[in-house]
Amino acid sequence: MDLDALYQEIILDHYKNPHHKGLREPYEAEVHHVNPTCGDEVTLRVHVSGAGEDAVVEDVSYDAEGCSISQAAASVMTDLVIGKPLAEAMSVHETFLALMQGRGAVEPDEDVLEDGIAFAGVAKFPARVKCALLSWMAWKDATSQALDQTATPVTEETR
Amino acid sequence: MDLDALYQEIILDHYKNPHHKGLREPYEAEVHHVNPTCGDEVTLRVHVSGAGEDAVVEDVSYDAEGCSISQAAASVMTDLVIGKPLAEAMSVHETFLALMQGRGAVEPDEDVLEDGIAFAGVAKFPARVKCALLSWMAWKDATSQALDQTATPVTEETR
Amino acid sequence: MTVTDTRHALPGLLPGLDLVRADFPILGRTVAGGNPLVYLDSANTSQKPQVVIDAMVDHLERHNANVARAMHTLGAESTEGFESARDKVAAFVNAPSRDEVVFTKNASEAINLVANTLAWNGPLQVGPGDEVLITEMEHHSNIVPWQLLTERTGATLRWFGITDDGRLDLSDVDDLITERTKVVSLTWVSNMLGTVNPVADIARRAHEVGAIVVVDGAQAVPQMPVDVQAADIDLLAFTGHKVTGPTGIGVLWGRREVLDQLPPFLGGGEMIETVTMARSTYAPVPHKFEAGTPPIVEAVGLGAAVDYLAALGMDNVRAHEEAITAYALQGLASVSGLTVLGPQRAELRGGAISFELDGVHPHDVAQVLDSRGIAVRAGHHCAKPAHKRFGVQSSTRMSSYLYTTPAEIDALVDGLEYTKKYFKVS
Amino acid sequence: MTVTDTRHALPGLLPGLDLVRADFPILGRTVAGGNPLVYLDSANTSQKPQVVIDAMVDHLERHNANVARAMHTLGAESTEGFESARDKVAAFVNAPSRDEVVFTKNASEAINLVANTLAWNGPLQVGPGDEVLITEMEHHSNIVPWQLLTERTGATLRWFGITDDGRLDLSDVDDLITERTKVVSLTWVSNMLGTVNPVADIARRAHEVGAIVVVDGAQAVPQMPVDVQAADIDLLAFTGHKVTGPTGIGVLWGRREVLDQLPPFLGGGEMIETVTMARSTYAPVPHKFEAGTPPIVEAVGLGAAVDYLAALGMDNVRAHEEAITAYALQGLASVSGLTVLGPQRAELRGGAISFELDGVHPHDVAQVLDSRGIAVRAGHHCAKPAHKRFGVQSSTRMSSYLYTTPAEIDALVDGLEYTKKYFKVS
Ligand SMILES: Cc1ncc(COP(=O)(O)O)c(C=O)c1O
Ligand SMILES: Cc1ncc(COP(=O)(O)O)c(C=O)c1O
Repeated sequence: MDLDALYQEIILDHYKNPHHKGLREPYEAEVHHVNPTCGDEVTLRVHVSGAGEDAVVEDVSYDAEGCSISQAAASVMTDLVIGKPLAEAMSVHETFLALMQGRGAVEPDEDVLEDGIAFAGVAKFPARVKCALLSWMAWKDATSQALDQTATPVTEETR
Repeated sequence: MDLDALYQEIILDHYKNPHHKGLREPYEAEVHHVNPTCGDEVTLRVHVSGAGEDAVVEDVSYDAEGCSISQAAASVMTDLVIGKPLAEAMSVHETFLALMQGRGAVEPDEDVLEDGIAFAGVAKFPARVKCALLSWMAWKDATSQALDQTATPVTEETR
Repeated sequence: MTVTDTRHALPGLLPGLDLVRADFPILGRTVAGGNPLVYLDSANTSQKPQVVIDAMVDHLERHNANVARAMHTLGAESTEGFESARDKVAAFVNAPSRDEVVFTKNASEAINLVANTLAWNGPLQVGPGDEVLITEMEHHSNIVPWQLLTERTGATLRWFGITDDGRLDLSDVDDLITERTKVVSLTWVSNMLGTVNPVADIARRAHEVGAIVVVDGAQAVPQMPVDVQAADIDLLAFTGHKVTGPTGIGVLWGRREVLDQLPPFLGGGEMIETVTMARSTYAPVPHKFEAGTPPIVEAVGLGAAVDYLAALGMDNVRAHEEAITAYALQGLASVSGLTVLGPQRAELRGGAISFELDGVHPHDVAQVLDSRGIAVRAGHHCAKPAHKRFGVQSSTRMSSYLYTTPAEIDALVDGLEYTKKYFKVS
Repeated sequence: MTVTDTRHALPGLLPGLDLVRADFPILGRTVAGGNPLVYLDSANTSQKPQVVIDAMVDHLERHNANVARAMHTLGAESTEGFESARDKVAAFVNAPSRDEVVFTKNASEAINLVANTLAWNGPLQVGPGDEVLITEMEHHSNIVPWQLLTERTGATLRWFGITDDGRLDLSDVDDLITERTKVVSLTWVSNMLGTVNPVADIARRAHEVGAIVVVDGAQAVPQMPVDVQAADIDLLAFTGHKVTGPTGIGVLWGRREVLDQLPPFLGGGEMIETVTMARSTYAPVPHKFEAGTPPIVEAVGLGAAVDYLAALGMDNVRAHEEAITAYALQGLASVSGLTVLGPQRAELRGGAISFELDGVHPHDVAQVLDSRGIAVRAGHHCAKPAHKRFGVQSSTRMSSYLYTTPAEIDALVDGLEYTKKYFKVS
């Protein structure tokens, strides 16, 4: 079992010094997600501006309790989505998801995933994939709730 | 599998020409028993006279549907208990029960069981033991109900 | 002539039947003083191929651990074995999503899960004035749960009758399927009469009035291709031990919208999202309905079993059953005093054939056959109402499966003639 | 030093421990690139001795048939295997009658059977004003069923708290056990804290007010002699896979008077006396509670498992667990930054030890240990409320069993030191 493939330096760095941590205002939606198997938890808020094709991820703030993988994943995620047009952020999410579900067979794209490529090793540890995805799932859920709340009707494509 | 050990001539005779069959009056109790696995059924009435140590099995009448073993067992049972003091009939019942549950290791006593010894072979066929006991169980149940109905208190020993 | 003799090359038999039989260790057994086993009780439970047994042994000897909760190597291997069985089962019945496959302990629990939870508060709750519709040809496992539900909630239980030739009597369908009907639950293939029911037609009618459609697939899934999407039903129950898998596992497939609307059934580990002493929230399906340690080694066995069936091809299995059933109906017709219950044409039925033999009680028939190594079932086959409909208390049932040979049917027919002689009926 | 090294000859260890280990094929496995398996997750599920696996294989290859209903040779053999498992289990917990042993799918179903049926009409029915009493140290499987029952019937759920040293807080027993208490349900041994509870004392108090006493024996039955008559309880639940048996089977033992008073749970084949379309009557216990095809091959495996344990002697198993637990508590105490949750003395506890390691999340502890072949569990162990009581979200748990060696505990302690180094906590 190659432990270092899982616990890359980048992951341990984000774990020790998480980015964008803490709950902030303003936000349109807050969600609380749990990993039922281990109890890891995340409370996450999103602040989205604009709507439809113009929607932008203004901020993602969170409070989380969990293992190194889940903590680091939350930190890397915020780096990757904050400030991006929503459509682009969603596409990064898809790329990360594909990497995680690839059982180690997917080559990570550093241009898209930046520090996220450090999670390539996690894909080989099925039990830990959920840890890496916890905050991403929370973000997706919160974003969809935030969009539901905006007055402008949301097109199917952006959801 | 020794089929003839199971289907003794005596059994087949009782099956073809059952004794004491049909429901008769008078009776103090009637019961309906079913073998849940196969659906075999017996409706059985008992007529008991006297009480306590003087109780006598005056009549046992029945209507039954089922396999050769269950039919023959009902017929043999009536031969064995009708006209006997209840305590003695119960003791015959115990002897028959012991034979049936002996997995073929119990020597049958012809003096007590008469035609009932033909069932010795049944004890080696666990699936058929229930067939042989269906009417005996019904008789025991009906008798206990009959005794409950008699005004004279029933002592523990006779039940 | 041995029971594996292939001189009878009926059209439709599985290619390489001898090799298929060699997959099943028990078929090499002798019983009753040296007679080869003629196993004609597969509707009761099927035999297991070596590949299923080996998968279970490999799991127990090398990968055993609890699932989901364990994050060590064995836990990951065990979880992989368990969850990939869910994928296989989903594919086997063409479920749109693996998450719609719930593992239960048997088909009975799968049906009870639905009937029990419909009693509780929720969008599908059944109450006074509501009706549950079943049929007179159901196995007790698809009758008693609905009796309990309707008795306990004040709803009404109704049922389709059976025609003289053993098919569902649909003449009063308009009276039976109404706005009051909340649930229609019926068997796809009868375990007593063999009848194959027009499930898709009934589902369509039921959906017109907004009822949910539960199908007992315990006999159908083993012997014919089953596609839950094509049949457009809502819930399907079946059982591992009849599809060459082990006991201790059953399957409830359900459309996600329906499963999501049912409240929890059993509470406990694995079915929760979070628990406090005051209240709990529940995991999404399928886990919501899988409280406690699931049947892990059983799922591994079931996965191997449906793989085995898929490799044979369910169309081929169905063709084999139909060929054997036709041959058996023919053979049984040659026995005087024998009456087959249910449809007389093989293409209308599955591989279970119940019959009466004049003058010999089914127990005695089964006993004599057993002395010749032939295993059939005698009794009411957990279908008392269907027996009552035909005025019989019990019957003898032969049931074939993918390993059954025509020579085994011959052995049965010979055995029945011998039975008549033994009991001195002409 | 290998993990089977016997240089540590602790008093109390099972005699012939090497030979005992040789009974378990999986213990010969290596994991994680050649490390011998150090399996310290037995409270989650136990490993299986060869004799259990062989009994199951023999059943599947030679005796497989459905039970009770089948009257042929295989059916008789299978029924014999299944029903003799009931005898063995009854003897194992000293049940007064074999008929009081109900086979379920796991411990969770056994508890749910009771909680679910108490909602329905019957002499023991629970309703508004009634109270159900549990404890804060229960496994979710002994919490959620009672939440569902009390929510659905309007009854009230109450619970014993936990003391700082991890024992039941009985200080408010007079307030908790009252005339309103209808059911007291508690675990005999905690799967998280290891605590052994004074079940007999609590049962006595509960019986004084006429409550029924349900005991979750999932952790107790595997590791100590259990005598249901001596403890004077009413119902006991446990699970096959933790007593060296297979998954897919659990046990509900109940006093006959209590079982007789509970209405049916699942409806279906085998649990009936007679069925008409209009109504059904039910078979006596245990069959009343065993709808559908039971876990047959699983019962055969469970029978072999309790025979195996009985041959080792449950007093010896308990002595072994106590010796290993004492040794482990000592070893863990040597790891700085490590805090054990629950009682600190081996004689007060079972073989599950949950702990925290400062600065490293349990997932990460388990992962690093796994890379050295050591299998432990990380998470809430299906005991969220007990974790919350101690202000922790999750913990790491090592759990030993009859095959655990002191050298395996040494490997764990070494692994924990390595973990601290890996995560750079001193
Ligand atoms: C104390 C306790 N109760 C109940 C259970 C549930 O057992 P099962 O998962 O086999 O239903 C467990 C084990 O998971 C347990 O440790
Ligand atoms: C039609 C039908 N439904 C339900 C069942 C019940 O299956 P199980 O006993 O595995 O629960 C059976 C088999 O016994 C069956 O034939």
